[in-house]
Amino acid sequence: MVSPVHIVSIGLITAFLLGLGKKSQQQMLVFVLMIATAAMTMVSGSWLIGLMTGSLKPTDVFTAGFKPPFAINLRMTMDEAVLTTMVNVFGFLTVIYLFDVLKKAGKHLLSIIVVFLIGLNVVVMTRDLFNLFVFLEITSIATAGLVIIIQDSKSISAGFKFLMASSVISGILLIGIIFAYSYVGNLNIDFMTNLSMVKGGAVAVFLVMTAIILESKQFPANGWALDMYESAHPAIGSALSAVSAPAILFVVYKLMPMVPENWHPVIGLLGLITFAFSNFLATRQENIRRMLGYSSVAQGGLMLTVVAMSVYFGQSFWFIILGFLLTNFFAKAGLFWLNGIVNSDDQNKWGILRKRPVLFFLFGVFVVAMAGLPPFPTFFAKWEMIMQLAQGNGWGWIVLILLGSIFEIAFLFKWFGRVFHAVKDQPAEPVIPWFKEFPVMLFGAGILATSYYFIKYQQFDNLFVLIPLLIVAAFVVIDFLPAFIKNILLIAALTFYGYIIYPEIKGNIMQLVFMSVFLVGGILTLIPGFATKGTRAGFYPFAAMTIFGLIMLVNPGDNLTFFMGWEQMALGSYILILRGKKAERPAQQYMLFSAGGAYLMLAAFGMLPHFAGDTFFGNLSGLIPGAGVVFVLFALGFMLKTAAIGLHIWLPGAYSEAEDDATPLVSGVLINAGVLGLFWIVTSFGPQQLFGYDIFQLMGWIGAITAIGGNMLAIYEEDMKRLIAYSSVGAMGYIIFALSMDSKLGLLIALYYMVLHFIYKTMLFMSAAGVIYRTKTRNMYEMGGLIKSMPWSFIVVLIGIITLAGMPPLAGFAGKWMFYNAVVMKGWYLQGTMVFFSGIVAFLYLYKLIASVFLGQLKDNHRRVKEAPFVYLLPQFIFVIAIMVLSIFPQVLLEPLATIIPDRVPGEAILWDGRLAMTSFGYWNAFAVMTTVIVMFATIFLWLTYHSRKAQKVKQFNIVFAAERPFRPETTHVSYNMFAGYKKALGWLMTPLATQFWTGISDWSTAIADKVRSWYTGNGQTYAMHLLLYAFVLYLLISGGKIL
Amino acid sequence: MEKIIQHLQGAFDVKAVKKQRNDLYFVTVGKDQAIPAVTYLRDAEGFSHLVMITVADWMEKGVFELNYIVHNYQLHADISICTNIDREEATMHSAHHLWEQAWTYQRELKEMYGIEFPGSPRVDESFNLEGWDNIPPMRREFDTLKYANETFFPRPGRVSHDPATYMKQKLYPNE
Amino acid sequence: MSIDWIKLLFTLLGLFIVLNYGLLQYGLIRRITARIGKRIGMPVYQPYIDLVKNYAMRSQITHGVMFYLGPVFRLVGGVGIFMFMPLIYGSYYWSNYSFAGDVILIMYFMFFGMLGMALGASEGGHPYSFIGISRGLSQFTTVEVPFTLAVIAVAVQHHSFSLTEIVAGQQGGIMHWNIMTNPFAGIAAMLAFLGMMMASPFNVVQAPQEIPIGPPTEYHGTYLGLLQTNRAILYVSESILMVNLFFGGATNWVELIVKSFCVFFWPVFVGLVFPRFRIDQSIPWFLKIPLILSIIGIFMV
Amino acid sequence: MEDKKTFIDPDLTKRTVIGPNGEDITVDPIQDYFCDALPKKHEPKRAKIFENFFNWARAESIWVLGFGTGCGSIELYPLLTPRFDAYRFGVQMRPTPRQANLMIISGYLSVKTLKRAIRSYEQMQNPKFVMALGSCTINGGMYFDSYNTINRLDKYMPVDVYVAGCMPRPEAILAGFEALKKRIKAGKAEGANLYAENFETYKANQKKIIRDWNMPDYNW
Repeated sequence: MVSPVHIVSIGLITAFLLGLGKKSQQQMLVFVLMIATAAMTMVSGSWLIGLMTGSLKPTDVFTAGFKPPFAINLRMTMDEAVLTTMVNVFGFLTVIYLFDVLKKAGKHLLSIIVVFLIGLNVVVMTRDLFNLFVFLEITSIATAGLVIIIQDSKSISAGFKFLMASSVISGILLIGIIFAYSYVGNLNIDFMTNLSMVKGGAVAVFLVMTAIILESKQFPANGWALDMYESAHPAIGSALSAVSAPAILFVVYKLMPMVPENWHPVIGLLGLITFAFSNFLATRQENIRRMLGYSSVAQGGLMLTVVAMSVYFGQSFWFIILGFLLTNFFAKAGLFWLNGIVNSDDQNKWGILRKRPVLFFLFGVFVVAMAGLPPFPTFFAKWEMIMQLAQGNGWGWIVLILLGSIFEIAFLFKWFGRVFHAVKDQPAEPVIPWFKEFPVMLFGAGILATSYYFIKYQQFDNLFVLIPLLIVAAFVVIDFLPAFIKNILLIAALTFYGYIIYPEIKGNIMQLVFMSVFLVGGILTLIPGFATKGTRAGFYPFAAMTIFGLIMLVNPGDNLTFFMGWEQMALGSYILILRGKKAERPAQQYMLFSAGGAYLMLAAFGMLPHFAGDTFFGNLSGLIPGAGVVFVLFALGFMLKTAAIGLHIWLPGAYSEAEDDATPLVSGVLINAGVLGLFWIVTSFGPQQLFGYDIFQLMGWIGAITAIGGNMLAIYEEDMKRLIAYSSVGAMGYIIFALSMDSKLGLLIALYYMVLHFIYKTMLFMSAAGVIYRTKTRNMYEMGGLIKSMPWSFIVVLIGIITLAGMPPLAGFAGKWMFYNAVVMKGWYLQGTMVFFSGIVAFLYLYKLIASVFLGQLKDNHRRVKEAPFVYLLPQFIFVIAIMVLSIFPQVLLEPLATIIPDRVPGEAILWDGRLAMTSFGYWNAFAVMTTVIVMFATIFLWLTYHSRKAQKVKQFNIVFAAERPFRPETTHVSYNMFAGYKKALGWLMTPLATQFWTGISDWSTAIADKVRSWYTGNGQTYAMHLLLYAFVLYLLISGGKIL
Repeated sequence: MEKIIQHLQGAFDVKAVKKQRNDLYFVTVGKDQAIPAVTYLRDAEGFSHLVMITVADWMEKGVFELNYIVHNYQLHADISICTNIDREEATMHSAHHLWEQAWTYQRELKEMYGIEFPGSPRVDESFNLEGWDNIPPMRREFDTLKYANETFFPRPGRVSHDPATYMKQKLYPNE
Repeated sequence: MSIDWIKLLFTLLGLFIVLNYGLLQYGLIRRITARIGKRIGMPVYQPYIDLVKNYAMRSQITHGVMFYLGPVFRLVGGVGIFMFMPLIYGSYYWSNYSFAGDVILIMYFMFFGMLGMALGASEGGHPYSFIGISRGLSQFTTVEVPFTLAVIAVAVQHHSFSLTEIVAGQQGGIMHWNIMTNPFAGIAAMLAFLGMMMASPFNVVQAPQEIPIGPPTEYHGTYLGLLQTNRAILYVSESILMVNLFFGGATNWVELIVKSFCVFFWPVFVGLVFPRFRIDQSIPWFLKIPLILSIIGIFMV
Repeated sequence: MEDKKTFIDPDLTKRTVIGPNGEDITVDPIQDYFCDALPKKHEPKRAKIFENFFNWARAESIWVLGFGTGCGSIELYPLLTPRFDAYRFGVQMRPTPRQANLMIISGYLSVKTLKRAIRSYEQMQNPKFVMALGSCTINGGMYFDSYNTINRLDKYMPVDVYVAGCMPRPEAILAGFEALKKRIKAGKAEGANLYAENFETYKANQKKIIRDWNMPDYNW
């Protein structure tokens, strides 16, 4: 078996060979280098495989024949194997990637690369402190050499700053080593574990540790590193971020044993601070390379934390660290390389990636992986980490992590959205040589493979997690097919999935209801997709992702699956929204808000075990005392999704800017996820107190205010889709209110309205989509009189609004009726009346919607408009039929729903006697009402038709116009600002407090970020002083002011 | 008041000045000096209000006499700048740049007398008479009775009386 | 479900009675209004003639299907309210199809008529229709708030949404009437009633002399006939609703007619005394005194 | 005297607009905005008894279109005052021609107003009646030689009742109502049908004096 020392020896030999080579043979030399790196990879790779399979034992290599501590020894165990393999593979790929650069550059550069690799390898493997120091120095010098391969002033100054910094650091390190030697008498790490016990040894440990920590570029003493990232060639940047940072961290890991226990938290905290703050600063960063630099630093900090707390994390340490390490390795390197390919730090220039689907896809993968969304390793690692920390009540740590993560998501997805919408007119087809694409693709494959193994490792329920993920992956693969084929495939897949899932959940009506809402909703909302031409690239994978994410929510498994589904759904819908034309900002908002909600939930999941042990939050006993905080966190998380007032500002933009036929999916269907969550926590936690105040009471008010606010805002919208979106806010408020009543009837109303809202809102959005599809406008005042040309859509909207308004005899009235009973039983008169008021306010915008679009004066340019396509109408009419059935036989839905509600919930339930629904307040018979109304209607209608059978049909301008005649349809159609009087009277209710608040937050944070960034002056001396200050502060922190 | 008239006489060649009352003068100037005179009165003498623009049709002289009557709020006095324009090619400078409302008068004059006001906005649109396609009805050569008889079906047997004599023979037949 | 034909017969009879009563009442009101204006006024039976005249119009025009359906919706709304309202307390046959929970049903049937009318009128495409409707709906939103609170108060007081039971709870002398037992709710409801009847202070919806007659500008002939029929039925039904809710219902026709007539008179008198509110005046008005009163009323029970 | 001009109305000329899918759409206002059907004669009910009953109803509920022309309109308002109180006779004012039965041309009618009057008259529904006040509508009265007031109303729309006078006082107008009622009850007030039958004649007369006829032939 090849001894690991040969990694070094190969390197050295190559270096010599390169030295011999002539300038003319540059290209040949590059190939030599390639082979060498390949060989080094082989060696470490063989060890890796060997150790994995167990055919090899971990070994030490003794250089001078003596045993340590009298000689330097290189160790090769699993850890080293992994790291060296990473290093060497990376080296190999870097050489390939830099092929063109290396061909031109002198041969010294080649040898620098070799030296760099050797240095890292040894740094990883060596167990000798001084040897470590030496090779750290070698690496630093090599790094400096690499940084300045771009011969511009920026990079040179950066390299110089780096040298200054590393000299300071190495000074500290050297002193530390000297102390250590003087105390222990040898330099082998394994013999120093008790160093801190020795009197004064602590100082030595402190110095060594400080040096290494500084080397790992912790905030805020890392200005030099950032400048380096910013100015160095992307490939070098990737090397720094992907391999040298892990190597340093591994050194930390190696040294941890000799660090006293009580220092661990301090170091960990330092890492977290770095994580949080670097991400925070990155949010303001426009320059890509610097942004990536910040992000690398942040990841380094996170990993430092993990390493520092390795003892604490116990056996889940490996899982966590690998998750972060590998993601950072693949994704960060990939992003840097892409930066090299795009060859610009201007975010808008990245539009050329849109021309290369594969590269763009990988770009997306890397971004998502960095952001820690499923199904990528960071997601699981982060989850595990939070869980572990929560067990130790490390709330402050969790807060830091979550803050950092949300900032991370903020800038990553700002970038992604910008690139997604970047102007297409780029310098035509970019020529990208294979040796630049190849490494990126390889790493893309790498990260996908890693995440596959991580998911395998989790041992999810295959049916609910693995199959969906595979289907999504399949749709990624077949994305080149034409749209209608994919549409058929996806619908088929969903149908088949429903077929196989049905027996699983037959027993559980709760699941059945939600599953059918999600599945049926998914299928029906896909049908209009048949009207779109072309391949519609990138739509179906994420539609599938969204729907299956929703489906994951339904299964009763563990919290992780739920959370994973939640995140997937968020991600998928984010992309769906982002696809809209003007959707960049709305989508960004949506992502931020849903991420915020998700992290609140994550924290809640962390806290949950303290109250409920390790059970799924959905099926708790229902009586968890004193879990108020958890409940509030959950509630906030879900109410973000249901857009409760104040948290609603993302909704209108997101819903209205999404593609017209995707809107029903992301609104009507998706929003129910929030309802599902709320229903679960309400039923499974039971009444909760927060500071002695009943949370349900609070939620009730929130719901009422949301209902009014949403509807009020809807009145003044001129944009069709925004109007409907706001009305969703209103409906959600209604549901929140009903849930918070926490009575049998209330929960029943909530569920009933969930289904009903799903039906009519999807319906309305679809017919809106149909109208927009034909008229190419969303402003209602530009339409009018469309009833003549699209009668079917009109009927759908009519049914929809009658249901929404809850008028008898249609199904909506059932909800209203139960609502009154529930309110009166509960005794929440004021809130109840507010909700009722909102219900009447709904009339205003409903009337505006139907009247100014379908009635009134037909506009000139819509004279030839045809009825919406059949594929739009078909699902709508399926919904209409559903509504009709529910209107005549509400019990078919209400009775099963009633069985979902657990018995512990107080309050009386509805009794059914045939078609008669009874409460103690009264009873009501949908069937009777329906028949009566139909009979009356028919009678009067016939009477009228008999009477005016000879009526003369007239056209739109045959109206009495004060003895004049109308001039233009535009001047005769009253639609714009229809409710001016209402605005004059109650407009003050609509002051956009929420928007002001959130804009305030964002402005404020950006301002702070700007202030903090000014700390990085870009001046070498200042940086050096930062380092010393840092060391000093660290000393104070650790020693608490005493002599160690 | 006298002073103002003298100023006018100094500034423009005034053909005739007719004193109606102490606070109402009729000053006749040449066609091209009418508008400058009005402008002068408005800007220099504070006659800030355009009372009206009216015209008298002197068929015998073959002229239209335009009157621009302006009012001074301080003096409570009016001055009418009169000018004669040829009846055949009746054209006058527009005054709408002085007073917004002037173009309404001019539009009316165009319709009723066929006086052209080049540059006056909307001057060609019909004002009172929608779709009038005859010679302008206020010109005295237009025979309105003839026109009415051949346009609106006159009811046969309609007679007109001189009110005085008719009343006399109705009320006091025996006088 | 088995249909009780006799009851159906009685219901239709009741409908007929109410229709005539409504027409006469309207004529009478007009007559009284005239008297207040020192006029003699139209004959009491004038509404009948108008109705016949409108149904007898020879020619008609239509703007489209929804224009057609508007009056139908409206009349269904009116008749529906009547159908689900118990007329005479204690009489099986005169209680129409009123089953418990009907207060809610009735309140929502008002919307039914309104919405239908709104849509029909707007297909006429007349700007005044749009303006009138937008005003009407705006005003209606705030009218309903105090009214609903009052109704809820009554319902809570009698622990039922059933008019029959609410009436039953008020039997036995004037002191048991809800207007006495819960005056705040009663007054609030009566104030809201003004808005519901769209009489003078709050008649900006139809606003004669301003937007000629608002929504029904385009309606004529049979359509108008239907609307008039509806008005006759609806106004009476609404006043009967008030009677049932707050004035102890009625045990026989005479009592019913007397009471409902008095109730109906309240908006008429107010209308004769007060000038018209603008829409942005009337909306806040309902959210002030009536709302406060109704809130007090709801917390009194 | 120059030759006949042609009058073009910018709102009624053909225009081309761009449809949502970029197609050109030509709009001919008169064709597309207005119904071009001509009025039909509506036969009275076969059964005399019904017709008489309906006629009685029509006579007893006369809804007047609030349309005032000339000086006479000022004489209408006293009708509603306590002194004359036309309500007694079932006379009511309606603001919209759709619902009105009776059109009162109250005094001289200039050509410009005639156009509006015709439009409103045609928007009223059959049966509809016309009552003309004052000598101006009968024979032009003191405006007999004016260049833009008509002389005889009955050339332009079928008049049921003329009320002479300059102006007729409210009492006279009330008498006019009575006369009209008699006429209606006698079934002679078939103005609408008359108008439909001699439509061409009326139209010709109207178009003769309304030179810029910028509306469809019949305003439904």
